[in-house]
Amino acid sequence: MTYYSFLTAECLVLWRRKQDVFNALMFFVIVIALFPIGINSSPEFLAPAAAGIIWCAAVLAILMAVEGMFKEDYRDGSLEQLVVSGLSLPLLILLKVAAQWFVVVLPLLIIMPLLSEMLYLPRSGFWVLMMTLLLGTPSLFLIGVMGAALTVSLRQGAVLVMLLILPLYLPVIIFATLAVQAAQIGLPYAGLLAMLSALSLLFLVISPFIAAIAVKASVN
Amino acid sequence: MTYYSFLTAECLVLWRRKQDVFNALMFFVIVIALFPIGINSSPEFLAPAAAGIIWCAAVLAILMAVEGMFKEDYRDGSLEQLVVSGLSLPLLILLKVAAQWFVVVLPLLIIMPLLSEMLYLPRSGFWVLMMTLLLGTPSLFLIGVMGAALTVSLRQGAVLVMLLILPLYLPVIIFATLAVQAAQIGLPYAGLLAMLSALSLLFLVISPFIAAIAVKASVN
Amino acid sequence: MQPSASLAISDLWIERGDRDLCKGLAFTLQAGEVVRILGENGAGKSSLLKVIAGILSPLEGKIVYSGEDVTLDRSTLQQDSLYIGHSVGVKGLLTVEENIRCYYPSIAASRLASVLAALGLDDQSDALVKTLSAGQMRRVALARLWLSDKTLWLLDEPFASLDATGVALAEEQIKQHILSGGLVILTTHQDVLSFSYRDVVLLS
Amino acid sequence: MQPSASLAISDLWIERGDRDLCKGLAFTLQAGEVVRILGENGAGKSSLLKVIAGILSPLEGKIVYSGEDVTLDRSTLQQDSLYIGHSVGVKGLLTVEENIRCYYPSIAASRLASVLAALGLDDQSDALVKTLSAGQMRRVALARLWLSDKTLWLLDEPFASLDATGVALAEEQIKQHILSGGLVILTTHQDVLSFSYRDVVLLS
Amino acid sequence: MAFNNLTEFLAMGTHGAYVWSAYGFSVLALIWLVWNTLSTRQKTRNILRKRLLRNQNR
Amino acid sequence: MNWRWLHKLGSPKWFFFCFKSWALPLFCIGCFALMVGLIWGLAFAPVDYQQGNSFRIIYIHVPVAMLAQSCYLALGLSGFVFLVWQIKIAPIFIKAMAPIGAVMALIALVSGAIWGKPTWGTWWVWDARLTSVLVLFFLYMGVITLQRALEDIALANKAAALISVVGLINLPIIKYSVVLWNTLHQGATFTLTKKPEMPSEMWLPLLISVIGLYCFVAGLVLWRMQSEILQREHRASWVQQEVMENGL
Ligand code: HEM
Ligand SMILES: Nc1ncnc2c1ncn2[C@@H]1O[C@H](COP(=O)(O)OP(=O)(O)OP(=O)(O)O)[C@@H](O)[C@H]1O
Ligand SMILES: Nc1ncnc2c1ncn2[C@@H]1O[C@H](COP(=O)(O)OP(=O)(O)OP(=O)(O)O)[C@@H](O)[C@H]1O
Ligand SMILES: [Mg+2]
Ligand SMILES: [Mg+2]
Repeated sequence: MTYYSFLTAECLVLWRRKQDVFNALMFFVIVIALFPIGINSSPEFLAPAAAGIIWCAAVLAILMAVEGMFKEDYRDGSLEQLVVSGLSLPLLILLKVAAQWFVVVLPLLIIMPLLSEMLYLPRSGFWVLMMTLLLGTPSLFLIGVMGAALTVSLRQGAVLVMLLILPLYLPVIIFATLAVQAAQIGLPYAGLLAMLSALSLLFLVISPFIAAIAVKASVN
Repeated sequence: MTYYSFLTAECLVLWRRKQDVFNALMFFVIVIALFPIGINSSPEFLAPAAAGIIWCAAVLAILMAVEGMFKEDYRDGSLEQLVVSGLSLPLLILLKVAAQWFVVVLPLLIIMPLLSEMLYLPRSGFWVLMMTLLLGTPSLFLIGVMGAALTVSLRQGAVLVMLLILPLYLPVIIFATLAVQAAQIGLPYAGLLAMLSALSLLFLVISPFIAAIAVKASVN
Repeated sequence: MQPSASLAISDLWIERGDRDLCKGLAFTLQAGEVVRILGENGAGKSSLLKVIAGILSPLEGKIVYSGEDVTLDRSTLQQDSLYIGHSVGVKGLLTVEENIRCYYPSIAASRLASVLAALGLDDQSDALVKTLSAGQMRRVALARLWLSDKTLWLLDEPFASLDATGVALAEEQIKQHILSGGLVILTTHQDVLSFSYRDVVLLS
Repeated sequence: MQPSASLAISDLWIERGDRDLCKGLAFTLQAGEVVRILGENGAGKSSLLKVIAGILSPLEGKIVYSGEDVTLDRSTLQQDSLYIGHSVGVKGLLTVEENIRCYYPSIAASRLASVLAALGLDDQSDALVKTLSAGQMRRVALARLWLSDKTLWLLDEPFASLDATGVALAEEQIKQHILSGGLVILTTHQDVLSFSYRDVVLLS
Repeated sequence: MAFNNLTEFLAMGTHGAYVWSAYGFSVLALIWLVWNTLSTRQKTRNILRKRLLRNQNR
Repeated sequence: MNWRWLHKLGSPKWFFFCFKSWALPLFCIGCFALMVGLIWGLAFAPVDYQQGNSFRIIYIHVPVAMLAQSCYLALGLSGFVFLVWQIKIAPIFIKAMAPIGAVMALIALVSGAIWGKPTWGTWWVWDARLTSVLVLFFLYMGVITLQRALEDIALANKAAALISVVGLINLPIIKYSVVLWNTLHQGATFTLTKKPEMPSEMWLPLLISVIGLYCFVAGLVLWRMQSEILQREHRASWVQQEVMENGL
């Protein structure tokens, strides 16, 4: 096994599971639709809340996607094989996260213009929202992968993952929504975006290692 | 195997997983905390949105609980054994759903006063919210179990079914949140509650059978 | 346990994915007989057992159990049969004892203890099954052979991952069963069985 | 493939749950040798293989591979070994070919085809592995034996659910491997193996 | 003493319910913590003793 | 610098015997001081002229809130110590401390919420301080579940230490973000009441109960660590001797 063949196989599996990705997307759209439908559909209500709604829905969709990331690999023994492959486990995990990130976030970004229109997100906020998603979601994935790795060997671990990682998600969500809101009312938001990037970098450095340790603990 | 011993075993497994139930509860609370933090924490925003938020989180928690309901049984062959047990498969599934419902929804109802307080849900809406949860969540479980049964072995066609299941949740959510909002502003809500009950009854009748068919299709 | 039961299968045709299996298969089984299904990997042995157990439906063919045609509705056969497949149907999160009690709720404690002792699981009756070794897990599943009152046994590689003692135990149990008039259909890649049996060969 | 590799294990002590396994076990393995781990169900064979593969850590003991002490860090051993456990490590959602390509990305198509033909999987190379029979799935995992360039093979019941042809094929492959100076540790409950081997007995 | 009699003490002005429920919960939680600690301690010792005896017999 | 003393302190056996006799006295002193502080505060401290008698909740609320934060600090620090020096006692400390911290955070939340009703007219506001205590509680739960989830002790140690440290790094980030979030738009609708010019009859019982709670927690932690040490070192002969000789 090489890093490249691992990545190829990952992508293939993701492709075979495209319906899951599609479902995550549907879920995302439905959560977002819930607000105008269930609460209030007036622009005055939606416009200021739009970024927050989109981010909450994105967080949930990402959680669903990340949570089961290692489950199948654990069951069929592929995870064991990764551990004994002699390749760097953190790097393998990073590759896996990257693949997953592409598959989940890209479609999300693509339908974003639609959704932001539906929620009356002002133009001024749109590009900042896209930026926050680009810069912020990597940390969501990187944090999530730690939780997923810790719970592979546990049945019904999905919930546990979320318990473990949602507290760590809060700063990301807060910085992101603050940035969009700041942009909407014309305040500077560059600092907040920088904070988001810093968080992503921080977790880029530490989370593969933590996840690798967790995976090793789980496969025995 | 008898119906009773099956139920006992189910309950035992759930008991072994009590940590998971607790985690599900924590998850529920965290998701609810996500919204005020991510969107807006003022009472003016939260009070009217409270029912929607709580229902959204409940749907998620239930989705998590239901989604993997048969996974473990499928893997270890228990599901096959149910099929060949000579007992009525729909009834077995119903028992399983009922056990799961108790374990997930009861704790949820217990912490509801706390959460509704955190979201500034007015007193007038609280008991209606509880009613909607009691009457509405069974249909969520019953709908979910069909999806879970169909996707146990990830057979082809799962796409279509998942797409059917997710939208089926929407009416339940809408009726429930409408009922609470109606109660908050003093409108009659009995009709909406009746709708919820009707939905639950409808699915009580059909979903065990569909789920049984799906299970049979999946175990081969 | 039903006296003098019999199973007759004729003109079978099973379809799995896009493969045709067991085409034209026919055999009968009388009380006190063992049939070993023989075939290469992928010949359709497991599929055949699943069809008989009622987990799959055949495309064509007839399955007659004790004179009753059960091709379309296998439930009378299921009432009277015991199926153990590749995945053995024990739950990892229950203990050994709880797993057995799930299938036999009203079994007396002494009987259970003696079966567990026979299987060499007595000091692990309170261990969660997921912490057992592969062979021990198989033994838990096979405990049902000791306790069953069903006539027709459908066993898919019952000796897999058992050690020699375990195989001997299970074989002994099967012998007992056929002596008392039971019917057994099993698959195994093992050569030597210590009881008399008939082979049904599946071509692939 | 490393020439004249060797493995030496001494004073082992593995703890699983609250059970002590393999206490005081010691054995060595030279190039061209096969060790069969023998023991009852639950004796700790799988645990031993996992310890050697670096999936578990021993409580005590020393593992020396080709002169290097790898007890604390098994990574050099992992570079040079092939482990196939009870769960075989093939992905149900990938096809046979994709599964193999995952482990051996740069393998030539003709080589792959010949291996699949040898394993009798040639007409199913595009089938998703989850639709295969138990024995066929095992064969997919064993394809790694044909393609591997690793020295130390750790095989946990490699012949499980294989038919006679399959067993012969796998045995042939193991024979080849030890002829060219490989090391093999395997567990099996099968009696007759067609190559010469040494037994290491685990008491339980 | 800030209160004249027991009833007044229990009533805490108009805030009796708040004060006493806060204290009640806190004290219960602390007691649970102590109970949990001590019972774990006891259980550990019992388990260890049992394991020790079993291994000695072997 | 000589680190020998640290490793010596970090050896479970040494730690066990060194602090064996400390737990009970600390616990008793803690209980006593807590009782004195609470009863004094409840019955004898003068009434606050603004809040009335509801202010008496302060005597449980503030000590507990302080402990909730100190405990996490200790958790993170010992995680750090474990990662850097591989001190064996550190993960044991984390395992013993996390549930205590969680309970402290929970009590802080509940007593604060109850206090909020008469003073602010609501049980809960999404105020920066309150929210970060809520998050703190979740972080504790995370560490606890993590410790439980992993069965391999060596790796559970490392992972729990890492997560504690991650949490420690993250805690100021959370706090900062929450403050930023809450003050940018909404403005603090409610602020915690400024510390009043307390007479000493008011703050003395508070001080006593704070000190009492620290001792109380120290005693509990030592007990829990002792159980954990015995469990982990169960193969050592000193443990077997200890278990056979001293029943409890
Ligand atoms: C759930 C709600 C609450 C939470 C989570 C909470 C949390 C905290 C925290 C973390 C501290 C800091 C302790 C320290 O380190 O000094 C604190 C102190 C304090 N809290 Fe609360 N609190 C809550 C509600 C309240 C309420 C309703 C009041 C009264 C109106 C209150 C009054 C105080 C006072 C007077 C202090 C001491 C302030 C100081 O010494 O700086 N708290 N609380
Ligand atoms: N995950 C686990 N947790 C706790 N104990 C375990 C675990 N896995 C195995 N054990 C125990 O370790 C012992 C040895 O298990 P192992 O799987 O190594 O046996 P084995 O020799 O491979 O047996 P088999 O022939 O049945 O495969 C068993 O008694 C089992 O109870
Ligand atoms: N779920 C499935 N979907 C599609 N095809 C399947 C499925 N399961 C099995 N098959 C196909 O049916 C054939 C027979 O499978 P079966 O499991 O019955 O074989 P078997 O005789 O039991 O083999 P083994 O000795 O390996 O257990 C195989 O060729 C396999 O490809
Ligand atoms: Mg088969
Ligand atoms: Mg084994």
